[in-house]
Amino acid sequence: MTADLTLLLPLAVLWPMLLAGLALLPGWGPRMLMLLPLGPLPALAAALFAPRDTPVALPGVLLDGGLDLTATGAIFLGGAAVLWFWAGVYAAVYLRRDGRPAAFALFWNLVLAGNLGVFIAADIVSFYVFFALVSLLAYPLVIHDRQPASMRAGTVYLVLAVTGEVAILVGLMLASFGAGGAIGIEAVRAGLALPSAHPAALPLLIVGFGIKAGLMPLHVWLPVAHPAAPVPASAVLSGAIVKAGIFGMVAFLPLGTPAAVAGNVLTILGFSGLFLAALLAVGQAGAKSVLAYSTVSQMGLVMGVLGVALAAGSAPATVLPAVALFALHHGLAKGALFLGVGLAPLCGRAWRWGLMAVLAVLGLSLAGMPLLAGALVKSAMKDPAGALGAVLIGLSALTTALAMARYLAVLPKAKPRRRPPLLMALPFLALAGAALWLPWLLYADVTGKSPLAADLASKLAEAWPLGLAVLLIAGAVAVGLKPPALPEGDALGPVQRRAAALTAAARAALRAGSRSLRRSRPRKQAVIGEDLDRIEDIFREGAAAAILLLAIAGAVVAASLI
Amino acid sequence: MDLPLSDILSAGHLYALTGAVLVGLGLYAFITQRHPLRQLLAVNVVGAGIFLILGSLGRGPDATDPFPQALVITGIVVAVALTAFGAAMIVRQAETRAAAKPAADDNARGAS
Amino acid sequence: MSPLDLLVAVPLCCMAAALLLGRAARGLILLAAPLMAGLALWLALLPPDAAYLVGQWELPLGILLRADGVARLMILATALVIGAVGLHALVEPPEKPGHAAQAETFWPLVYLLWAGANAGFLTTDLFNLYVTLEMVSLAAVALAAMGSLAAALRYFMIALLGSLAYLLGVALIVARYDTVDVTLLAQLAEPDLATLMALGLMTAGLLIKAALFPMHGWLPPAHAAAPAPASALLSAIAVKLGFVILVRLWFEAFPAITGPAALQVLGGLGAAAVLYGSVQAMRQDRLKALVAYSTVAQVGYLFLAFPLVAGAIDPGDAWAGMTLQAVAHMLAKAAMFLAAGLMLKAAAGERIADLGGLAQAMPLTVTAFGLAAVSLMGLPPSGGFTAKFLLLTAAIEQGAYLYAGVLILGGLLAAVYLFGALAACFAPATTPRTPVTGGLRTAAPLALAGLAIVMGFGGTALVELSAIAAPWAGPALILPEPAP
Amino acid sequence: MMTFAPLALILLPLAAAVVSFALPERLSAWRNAANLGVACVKLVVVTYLLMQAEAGLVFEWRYEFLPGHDFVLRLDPLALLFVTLSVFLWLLTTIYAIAYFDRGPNLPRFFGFFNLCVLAATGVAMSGTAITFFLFYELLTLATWPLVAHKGDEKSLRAGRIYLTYTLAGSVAFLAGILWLQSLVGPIEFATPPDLAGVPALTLTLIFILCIGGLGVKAAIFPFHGWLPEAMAAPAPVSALLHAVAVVKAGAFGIVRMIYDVYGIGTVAELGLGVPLAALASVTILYGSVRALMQSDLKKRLAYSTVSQVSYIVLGASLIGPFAVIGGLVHLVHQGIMKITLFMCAGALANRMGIKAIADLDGAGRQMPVTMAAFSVGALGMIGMPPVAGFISKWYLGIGALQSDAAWVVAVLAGSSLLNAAYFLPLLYRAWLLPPPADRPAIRELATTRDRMLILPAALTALVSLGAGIFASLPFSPLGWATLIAEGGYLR
Amino acid sequence: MTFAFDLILCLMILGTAGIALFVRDALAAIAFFIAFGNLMGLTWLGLDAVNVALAEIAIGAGVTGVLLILARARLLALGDDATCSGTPLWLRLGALAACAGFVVLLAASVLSIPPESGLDRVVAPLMPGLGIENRVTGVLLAFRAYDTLLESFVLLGALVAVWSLAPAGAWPGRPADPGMTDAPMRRVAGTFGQLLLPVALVMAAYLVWAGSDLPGGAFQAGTVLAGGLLVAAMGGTIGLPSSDRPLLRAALVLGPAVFLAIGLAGIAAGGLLVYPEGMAKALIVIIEYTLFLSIGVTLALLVAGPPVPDASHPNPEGKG
Repeated sequence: MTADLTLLLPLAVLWPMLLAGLALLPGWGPRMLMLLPLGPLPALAAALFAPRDTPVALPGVLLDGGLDLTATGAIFLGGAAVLWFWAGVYAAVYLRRDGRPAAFALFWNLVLAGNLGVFIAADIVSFYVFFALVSLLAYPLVIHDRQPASMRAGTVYLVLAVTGEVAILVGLMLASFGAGGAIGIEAVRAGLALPSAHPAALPLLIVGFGIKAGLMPLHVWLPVAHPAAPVPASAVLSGAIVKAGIFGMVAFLPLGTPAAVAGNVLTILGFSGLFLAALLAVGQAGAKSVLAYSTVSQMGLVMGVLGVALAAGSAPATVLPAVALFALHHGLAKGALFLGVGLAPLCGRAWRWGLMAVLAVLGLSLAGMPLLAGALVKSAMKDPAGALGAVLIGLSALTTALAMARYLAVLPKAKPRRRPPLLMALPFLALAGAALWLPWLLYADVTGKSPLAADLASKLAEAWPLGLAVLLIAGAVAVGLKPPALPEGDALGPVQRRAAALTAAARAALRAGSRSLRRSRPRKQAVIGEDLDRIEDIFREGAAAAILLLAIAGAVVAASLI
Repeated sequence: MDLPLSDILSAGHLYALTGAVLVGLGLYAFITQRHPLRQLLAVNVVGAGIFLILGSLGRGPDATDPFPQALVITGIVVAVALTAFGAAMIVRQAETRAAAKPAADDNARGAS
Repeated sequence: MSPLDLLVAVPLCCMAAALLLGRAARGLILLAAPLMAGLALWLALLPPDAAYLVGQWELPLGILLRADGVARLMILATALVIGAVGLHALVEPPEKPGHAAQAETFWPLVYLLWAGANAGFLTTDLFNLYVTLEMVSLAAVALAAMGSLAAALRYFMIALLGSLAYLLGVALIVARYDTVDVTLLAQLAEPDLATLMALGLMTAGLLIKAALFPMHGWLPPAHAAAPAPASALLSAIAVKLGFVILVRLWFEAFPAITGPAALQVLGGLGAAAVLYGSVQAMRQDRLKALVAYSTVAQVGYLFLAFPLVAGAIDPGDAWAGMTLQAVAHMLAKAAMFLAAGLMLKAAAGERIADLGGLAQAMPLTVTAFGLAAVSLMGLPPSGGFTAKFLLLTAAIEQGAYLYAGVLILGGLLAAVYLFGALAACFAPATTPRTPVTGGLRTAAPLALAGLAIVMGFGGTALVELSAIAAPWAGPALILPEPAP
Repeated sequence: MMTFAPLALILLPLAAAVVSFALPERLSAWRNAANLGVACVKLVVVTYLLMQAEAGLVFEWRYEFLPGHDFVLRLDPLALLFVTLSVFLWLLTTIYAIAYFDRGPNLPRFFGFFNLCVLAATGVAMSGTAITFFLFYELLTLATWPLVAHKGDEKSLRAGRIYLTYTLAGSVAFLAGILWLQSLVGPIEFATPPDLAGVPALTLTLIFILCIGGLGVKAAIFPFHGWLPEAMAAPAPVSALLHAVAVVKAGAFGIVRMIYDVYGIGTVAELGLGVPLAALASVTILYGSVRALMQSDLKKRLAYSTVSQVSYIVLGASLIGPFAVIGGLVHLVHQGIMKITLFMCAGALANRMGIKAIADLDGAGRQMPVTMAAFSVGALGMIGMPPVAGFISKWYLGIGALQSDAAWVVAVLAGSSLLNAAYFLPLLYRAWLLPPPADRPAIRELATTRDRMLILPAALTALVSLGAGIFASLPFSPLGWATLIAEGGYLR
Repeated sequence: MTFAFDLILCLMILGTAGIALFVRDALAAIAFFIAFGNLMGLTWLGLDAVNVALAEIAIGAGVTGVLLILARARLLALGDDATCSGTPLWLRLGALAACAGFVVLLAASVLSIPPESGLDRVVAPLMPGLGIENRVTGVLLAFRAYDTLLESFVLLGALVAVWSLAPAGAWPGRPADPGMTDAPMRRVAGTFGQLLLPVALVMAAYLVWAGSDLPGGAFQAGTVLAGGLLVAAMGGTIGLPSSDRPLLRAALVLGPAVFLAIGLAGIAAGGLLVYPEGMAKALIVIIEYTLFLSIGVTLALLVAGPPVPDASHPNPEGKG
């Protein structure tokens, strides 16, 4: 029986691939769009029922790879499956008039397969394959509507994704080598902890996963790419795909062995991202951009905590459950928030108020409003985050709340008298519900603590930054203060312009160089040619032959006499 | 009348030396002469010199070796055969040139 | 009955018959070609000690004919080349248009050349070699004169000079040793002035005949101007006789008195010839001049081999390399000239640039040219490659890196100019082509080039053949008992 | 009887060549049939041989072509790897070429030389001695030249000339090298590596440089790569063949033979020759990629990509570590499959829609989706994107480099991957995402048999390159075979 | 003959040779060359080599001289006087140095070889087997008959080569008329020719016959015959035949062919050119007679030169 259930793992990835293949069949595109929700179901089943830590070997595939579901992976997998499912339902409606349903279905399912695969890969090669799948094939989703902004976003996304891929590949190679050529993830992670590990391995992995997860200076793709995609795609991008990067860190960071440098750097970058990104979010004009920056911020929190744990050498067991839980909550909540953006134009009047209410609750949850799921997962994070980290997490409620307020403020205006279709509202509500409920449900299982054990009063007291935020927002609204307008992707624009100028200069220099090389060839051939002709004319004379004859005869004689 | 030279230089050697000088003379003429007919003549002189060396060095005190004599006769016949061919070629070349020249002159005149 | 005499007698009979038959003599080649090929094959299969005293007169006086490996290979190649060229000339008139005299005299001259070459390859008698040399020279000059009289006259004069130098050397040898037989001289020779002088003179004279740089001046104009079948015979056979006689002199008659320095003189000239001939060939814009200069370069290899043969501990490889180079060049160059003749005729021009479109119009002829080029360049699989390979091996084994370098460089240069010509055939045609193809016309060059290639597959057999009665292989020839 | 199996692999294409040369154009159907038939028969023979080889049998055919120098055809696992690759790809390329040319001029010539190329490539693979190798290596040069110059226009002739200049210079260097070595240690048999103990290190180094330099020309190692982009003037099937199987591979294959079967790992390491060669290969990888980036012609870009990719094989061979060897060997196959996909697609694009410049690619994906899908798979594989086969090669190379204490190579691999992405992804972008120009007529991609023959081979190789990646650890996968070779021969 | 005679003869030879080589006028040069040839003949007599002396005078001086005169005359008619042309001084000096050095070396080599008739000892005991007396003939037609056989074909080949030079439209045809342009002279020559031809025939036949035992032989005799034929042709007594006359061809080929046939017949007796015991003399005589006939005709035609276009059909390439 167990054996049968382990087969859910390969099924979890093969099933979406099969669906993707079906999308290739001529004329099946629209049909496959309707079937999008089917994709993550085996994964959901696997997350629920598949045995933990029971590897499934897949002989002959890749480098004899395998799949394995860890406890942490199961949370990621389950969360992702739920998000993908509801986003799929949403997409089936949202995109029903889309011009390229087949392409969307194809890549949706492929990315889904990759995303799920990342969480259950047992060896680094499979992991890398799935990671590349989710990373690169998300590109078509980003540019699905082919708007110029989307295309630009897609290019940025692709450049950073490929860079990240390469960093991860090299990092994995170094790590695998350090582990004696092993390819099992556990073994590789253990190898990274060894003193003999290559010093570049860990930084490269952090950079690679950091790009995917939006680590602060590498996050630039995220705020441009997430808003560019269609709403359901944005939801999964921000909610699930980003988690692939987080999961990469979860899987490979050698927790339990202090790694001061890497850990501290990751801490600093993560926490600075937590605050900076949130502040940048406040400056955004589009709701999706705000959410994207918010994702960067939230992921910064996770990575900051991971950094602290890494530097301190905390045992994985003390960190990973909290991270998983946090990721679960964030993924579902962020998914719901994105779907909300798509719903907003469709909700007139009462519907809008309802929508706003749910969104506000979600926002507050993200910010860490006590009693909501967000506060729960944040409190779980505070343990491994260390003293300073805990303070920072607490403070982040302020910035997050500001960002969420901004989100609500810039939410698209509704057209009058519209009511959302059921199949779009339902996913939204379901996700919101799951985001608020699932952490409560799983908290005890995962962390081994009761969610209600903590003192409520102290929690409320810790929520002062949130209160401050409410005051600030109220004040700002009262005075009519407007946040500064910041471009999507902050530093991206200037960097791109500089790069373009540099490339042009290099091209010009190269061209000039090659031209000067080509010019300086002397033309002496003709002169030599004439000389050769003259020599040949001499040889043709009988007199020359006679003299040469004497000379050669003499030479032979002389040479023989030597 | 016997010159003292005869003590150190037998008749055979004397003719052989003459042959050697003839070869040298002929070669010199071959190099410095331009006209093919004169070169042909020079070659014949060289040949005669060679035959002379060949024959005279077979001149023993009592008899002359028949072997080199036979070779010389063969050589003379080959030489005359080649000379005839050479002379014919020289004449033919002159004829061809002479035939080509008036035509060229005509062309030149026509052009001017 | 022995092929040793028939190989000379049959072409002489053919020459006489050709004179008697007049214009009908053309068809004689149909009989002569297979007959001679058969005889040559018979010769090749004779026991290793096959030898023959003409008229059964004993040695110091008589003339010894002997079939060593070099002779066997050269005669076989000669039979193939003349046979093919003759069959080709049967359908492709060798004369200038309108020259009926050339059409008729071509055949007796070819047979004279054939007899002379065969006689020269077989004999060990230096004076007899002189006569054969003149037979070949006479026929060669006359054939060359069918193209350009001026070039032929120059050739004639220079060749005459060479003959005389050789004859002078022979005269000194006769006087000094009372014999002109190579096998006897091998035992008698002493390094005194007269002998060295004789060797020097004969060598210099023969180098003219073999057209080794810097005595090659006569060759390019004569070979380039002659009608294609004549050029083929000249380049393939006429120059080889001088080479074979030099081999007899340096390795059979006088190996004891030729010092390494003297060998280096020849080797150095050979190397210079390879480079000079190649460079000149590259500069030609007329196809046949290019092919003619290629002969200058190819001849260089033959002499470059001299120090390699002499310097080798086991000279078998270098010897075979030298011999096979001569054979491969015969086949390939004859094929190339025949093909070039057809190509130029079709192109109605003589420049390389006129060849455009021929690869399409007459692919088989261009193939023949290409295969011949492969052998000349020394690319595998071909006789040229086998030869160069053996020489290169020998050069490297002896540490003669200069020669090795020249061997390599020469192949490259050959590739440059020959592929240049070949590539021109692939260019689009500027004017419509009237291909000259069909039957024996194309088959002859193709067969010769094919043979040059096939040689590359029979390396071992050819090496063994070349080693038969070779001077380095063991004791001198055991003379046959005279008839009682 | 099976001793003649290697010979049969040589004679079969020879027969096809003769038939192709001999049959006049109006009998082109017969010629096509003969070509395909022979290719299929060869595939059968090779399959049989593979099964035999799995059982450990090694076939050998020997003939003394010069005294002391044997002509040896030997089918060891390494040979079989290359033979299998060439035979398989040749079948596809033949199908492709038949469709590509349809009724062009000079086809008897083309197919004749085409088959001679197979012959030579197969021979290169099966060569058991250095001299045999050289023979086929040179034959390959010659047989390829008419193909490169096939079109006969100014550009093709120039390309042919440059091609010859490079390759002939290379092969004489190689010849000089092996002859030098032979003069010191006697005939070189790959099966029994020569004893180099008595040879001075400097001499060995010089010989190594000569040989690798000579082979490096065909393998297009910087700075000997100049001919390859020029050779793009040739028709697409030729480019496909040159790049994927025949010419560049022969060079790379030769380098593998030199390092492992002539010098031996120990000697190369002792002489310190591996690292400089690896460095040169690395330079080539990066240089080729950078140059590819600068090209505006599709085939030229692919050509520079080949320059870069083939050096992976050399890199693997020169790193001298178990994983690196496997990586190099497996890339020999993977690169072949992927590159032939790319070239066949490029040819199909040019043939069907006249697309030559990269700028013309706009919208090609919409008009020829199957072709472009295959192209995309090939391109992603080149980048090293899993699960396409190229990734497996890179993986092994990377680990191998680390095993050999050459971590810098990993940086090279990374840089190259980035550059590959930089020059391939824009192509995909254009083809899939930009609209086709308005004046380009719409076509039906797979309308006729000829269209299918033109496009489906590429689709098949694309699938194979996917399969080779996904199922890399199956015993008969390229990786499995390369591992077998490495374990059997080089990792003792 | 004394040494002084030898010395003077040698000096005269060198003198005439020098004049022949370097005199400006071509006719004078040829005249001195003929004189030089005759002096050479004397030398050969002095060396006791009568056979060679005959050959030298008849062929070396006679035929070659006539050849050169005829060629010079034809060149003159074309406006080419074949005079010495000036060559640069440096070339002369260089050539002089080279030739002088060469002569010194050659002289030293020559002097290092003692003159002796080494092979005479080998030849002498073999002569009785042949049945003839003249050792030179023995060498020519027995011991080294192979050389002579080939040589006879060389001569034939030379004629073929000369014929191959015939201009377009001249084939088949007659050689240019060597006849005297001056009518009285022509008549003299004609009369002389009528007389000389039979005399020459008889004399030649004798020379051949004598050749077996006394000095003489086919070549010398052939030359005499050629001389007679030429003089007769000059006088118009006989016309030179057209090159395609079967009889002419037969006459040309006869000697070499018979020689070759006898040589091949020798294969039956043991090998090429083996004369069966006792038949040597007879065979040699047969060879000599046929050869003499062919040589005579060949030499005469060689001197006459290639066929020219028929006067009745003017040819643009003909003589001007």
